[in-house]
Amino acid sequence: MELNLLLLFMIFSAIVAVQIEDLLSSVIAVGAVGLGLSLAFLVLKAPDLAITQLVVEILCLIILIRATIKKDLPFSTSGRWVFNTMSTVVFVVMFLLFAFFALRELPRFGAPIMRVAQEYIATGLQKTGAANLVSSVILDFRAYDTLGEATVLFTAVIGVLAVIRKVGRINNEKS
Amino acid sequence: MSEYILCFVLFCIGLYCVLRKRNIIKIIIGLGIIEYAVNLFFILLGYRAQGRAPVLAKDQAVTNIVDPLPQALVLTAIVIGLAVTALIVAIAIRIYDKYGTFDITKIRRLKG
Amino acid sequence: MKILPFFVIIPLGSAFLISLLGKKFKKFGDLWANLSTLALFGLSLHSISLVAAHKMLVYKVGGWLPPFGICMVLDGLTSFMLVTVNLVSFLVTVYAVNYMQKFTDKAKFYTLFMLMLAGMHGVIMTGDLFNLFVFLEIASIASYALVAFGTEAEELEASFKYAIMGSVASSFILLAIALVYGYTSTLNLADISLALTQKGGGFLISFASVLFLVGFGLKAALVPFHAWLPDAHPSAPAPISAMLSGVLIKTLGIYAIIRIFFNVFGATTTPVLSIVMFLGVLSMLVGVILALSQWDFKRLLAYHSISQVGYVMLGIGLGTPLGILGGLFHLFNHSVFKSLLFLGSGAVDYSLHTRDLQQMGGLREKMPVTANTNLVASMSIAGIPPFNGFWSKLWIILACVQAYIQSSKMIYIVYALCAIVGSILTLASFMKVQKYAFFGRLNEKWQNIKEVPGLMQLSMVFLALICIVSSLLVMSSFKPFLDSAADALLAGGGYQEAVFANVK
Amino acid sequence: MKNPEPGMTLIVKTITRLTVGLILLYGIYIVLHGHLTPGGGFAGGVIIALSFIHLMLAFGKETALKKLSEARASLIESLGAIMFLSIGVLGIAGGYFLFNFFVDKGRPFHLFSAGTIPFCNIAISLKVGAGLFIIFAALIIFRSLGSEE
Repeated sequence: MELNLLLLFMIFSAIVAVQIEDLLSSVIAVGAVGLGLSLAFLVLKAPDLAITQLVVEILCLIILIRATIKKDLPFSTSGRWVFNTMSTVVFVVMFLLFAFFALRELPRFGAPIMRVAQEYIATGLQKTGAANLVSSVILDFRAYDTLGEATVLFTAVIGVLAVIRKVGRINNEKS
Repeated sequence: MSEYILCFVLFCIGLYCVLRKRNIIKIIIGLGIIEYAVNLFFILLGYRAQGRAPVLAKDQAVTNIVDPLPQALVLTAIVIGLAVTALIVAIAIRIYDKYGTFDITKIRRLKG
Repeated sequence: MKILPFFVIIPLGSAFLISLLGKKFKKFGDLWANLSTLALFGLSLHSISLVAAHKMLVYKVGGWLPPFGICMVLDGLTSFMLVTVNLVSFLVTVYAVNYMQKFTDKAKFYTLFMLMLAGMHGVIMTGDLFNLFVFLEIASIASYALVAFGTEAEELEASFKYAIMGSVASSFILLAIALVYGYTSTLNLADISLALTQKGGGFLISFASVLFLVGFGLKAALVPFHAWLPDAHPSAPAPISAMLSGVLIKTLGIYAIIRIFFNVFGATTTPVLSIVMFLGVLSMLVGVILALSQWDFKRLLAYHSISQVGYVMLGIGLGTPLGILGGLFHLFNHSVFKSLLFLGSGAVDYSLHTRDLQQMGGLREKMPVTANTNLVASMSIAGIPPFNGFWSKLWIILACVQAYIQSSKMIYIVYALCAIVGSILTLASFMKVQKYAFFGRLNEKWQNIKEVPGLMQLSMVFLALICIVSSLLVMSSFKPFLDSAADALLAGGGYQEAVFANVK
Repeated sequence: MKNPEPGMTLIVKTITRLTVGLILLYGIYIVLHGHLTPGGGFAGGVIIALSFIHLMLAFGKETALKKLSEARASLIESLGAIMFLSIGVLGIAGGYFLFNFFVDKGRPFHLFSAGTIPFCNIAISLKVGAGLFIIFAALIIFRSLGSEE
């Protein structure tokens, strides 16, 4: 029951984040959604993710606030984009309708068919020696994923440094 | 079932924000909301009623454990979301530096 | 058997090394990148012989059995894609040695290039759904940063648009993976198809396949989602737009669609194939029509990429053996001649500093090598007989006619006609390029331009040779290379038995 | 008017002097106990990066960069990445890529107990921490250049 309340809180603050005019307050509203998500992870018995989500959320907020500090111009939506709004709303409603029919076929909430996870739980401790099953899944059963993961962050760092550098092209004036 | 639907509603709010809004920072915020919704949906799939966190204690036989696999995947997805957001914010700052505005209707030097 | 993980270890290791040592030793980046791409090209040729020897190889990463750990799969289709990717990437690194002198910070360029290569190899090799998503993200993030490498205003805007549409597509793909995991609660591709055969796909699987089609369709720039490609590819530096058009949209888009829909979801029954074919024909026509009105050299080539991707999707969407063979052969050909065209446009940009066709004229005398290699590439993309483009387009059109004869549905004839019309319009568009850029009177502004440096010429000549030589693939001696790739797809559901049989 | 010395007011500085050490210690704890308690390489690495960012926000750019200059941070990051890849390649000696080779040495529930998992955790936290610090330093340095023009 409290999960539904938490989800409603997140949806409400997401709507606030989308509709509000001032940039800084919409960034704060997204922070509220992120922290609500971290609470939801706690309720859903995922402590690992709660810590990671909380900390990543703080970092995301700092980066976003850094981008909007003295740059929030008077925000004006001049022309009403009527066609654009209508097509987006129709697309979203269609998407939700199909999603509703698809979700009915999923196993009931709270009763997952743990075809592969049963093995992780049963033999996780003695095969990998790690008490934290999530760490054993991340770093041993699916270590290849985490190698890819570390590379994603490495790529993002090199990408940011490549984008941020002041002069990109040496335009030596020839002919 | 209601949790899944609410999670999809959150996804649609993020999608609406990305497709509809004209300010770059709002689009980045929409992307963040989409990533939150997808990560939440993954964990909702792995939840077990009256389940226990997947951390084994020293001398307790824990029976009803939650599914650890989606948690491992969502840990990866959270850090991917952070990496993409950081790169897009860097590009947005450079765009603001060059164009002087965050409004995508005014950033139209490319034709077509 | 042991060489499978080295397809990912070599690019990753060299990326980390180049980022570590690239600043101190100026020449280290060039040397190391060329060395590792050459080694990868050799390994991929070796992988063909491995596949010829024992049809499928499964490598258990970390020593765990497939459903519990991640496995790497090497079958006909994988080795075919590896050869295509490594051939183009080796020649592009040779080209980039000279071209990238116009940009600052070459070490970061090579690091991002090797990371994109590692991402593509990860996507091709993996036998696990979520792993495919992670490596897809690596390749995408590296390509976002590479598009914005020459930090000008247009490039930043194009890269921003590309990054936003790319991450929306990735979120759709992740949502589809979550739905499939919820339904089958396993992530290994072979295990999913096993669970689906037992459980039978309901409405959820068709909803997930629509999400996959939207996500991967956006990465492959099929028509309704092609808006980012005409901005992203021209603004990237030339070697990168050659890699993007030649290989990236194929591995992240087309390879992922055909692997998931043929081998995992068993596409032959569901209507997905007809949707794929329809999107293919749509992008074929829209791409070439939009290209006719372009005057920017690289934007014109980018629009042609969309239409040629449409040919490949039409070929593979037919599902018949000849159609798949034609589609895969066209995928290989398109990688070769499209990257040659982009390298040629980069060479023109390197010496003239402009991409506008109207200002060019009569470059043949001043830049003979670039002009001739570009001529060869334009001939093969337009489908002139002796060159490779003709054979693959012929196979696709014949496959359409064959499908019409078997099922006598009028739609296949319409598709065949669209293919022919598209080919004629492509020929017209490239005649325009040749006339304005290379033939005719030399514009007086370009009196003292000189030919591009040696290494750029070498890679362009080598690609042009491949354009001519690869039409030999039609003959029976080289055909098994293509046949093994087509059989991997035609096996469809057989993929799961082969994976479980081969895991030792 | 930019206040004379960089960083925030005195109150923030004194509190930061107290808390930065604790945050760093907590981050290192999360990394080392990654395989026993919740948290791990990623969460710990981000906490370590946050402690440096906290320092940078409170004391301004120069003092933080004295502590960990950008060149040294990118060195640490590449070393962390190579360390993780070499643990994977060492696994090949034990049979398969990323193979957990000495798993049976430690007893469960003890600090050195899960084979290569703690070392992978340390490698990842080095990488994540240094990488995120570089991203933040790059954004800050870019802004200060931007504002002076």
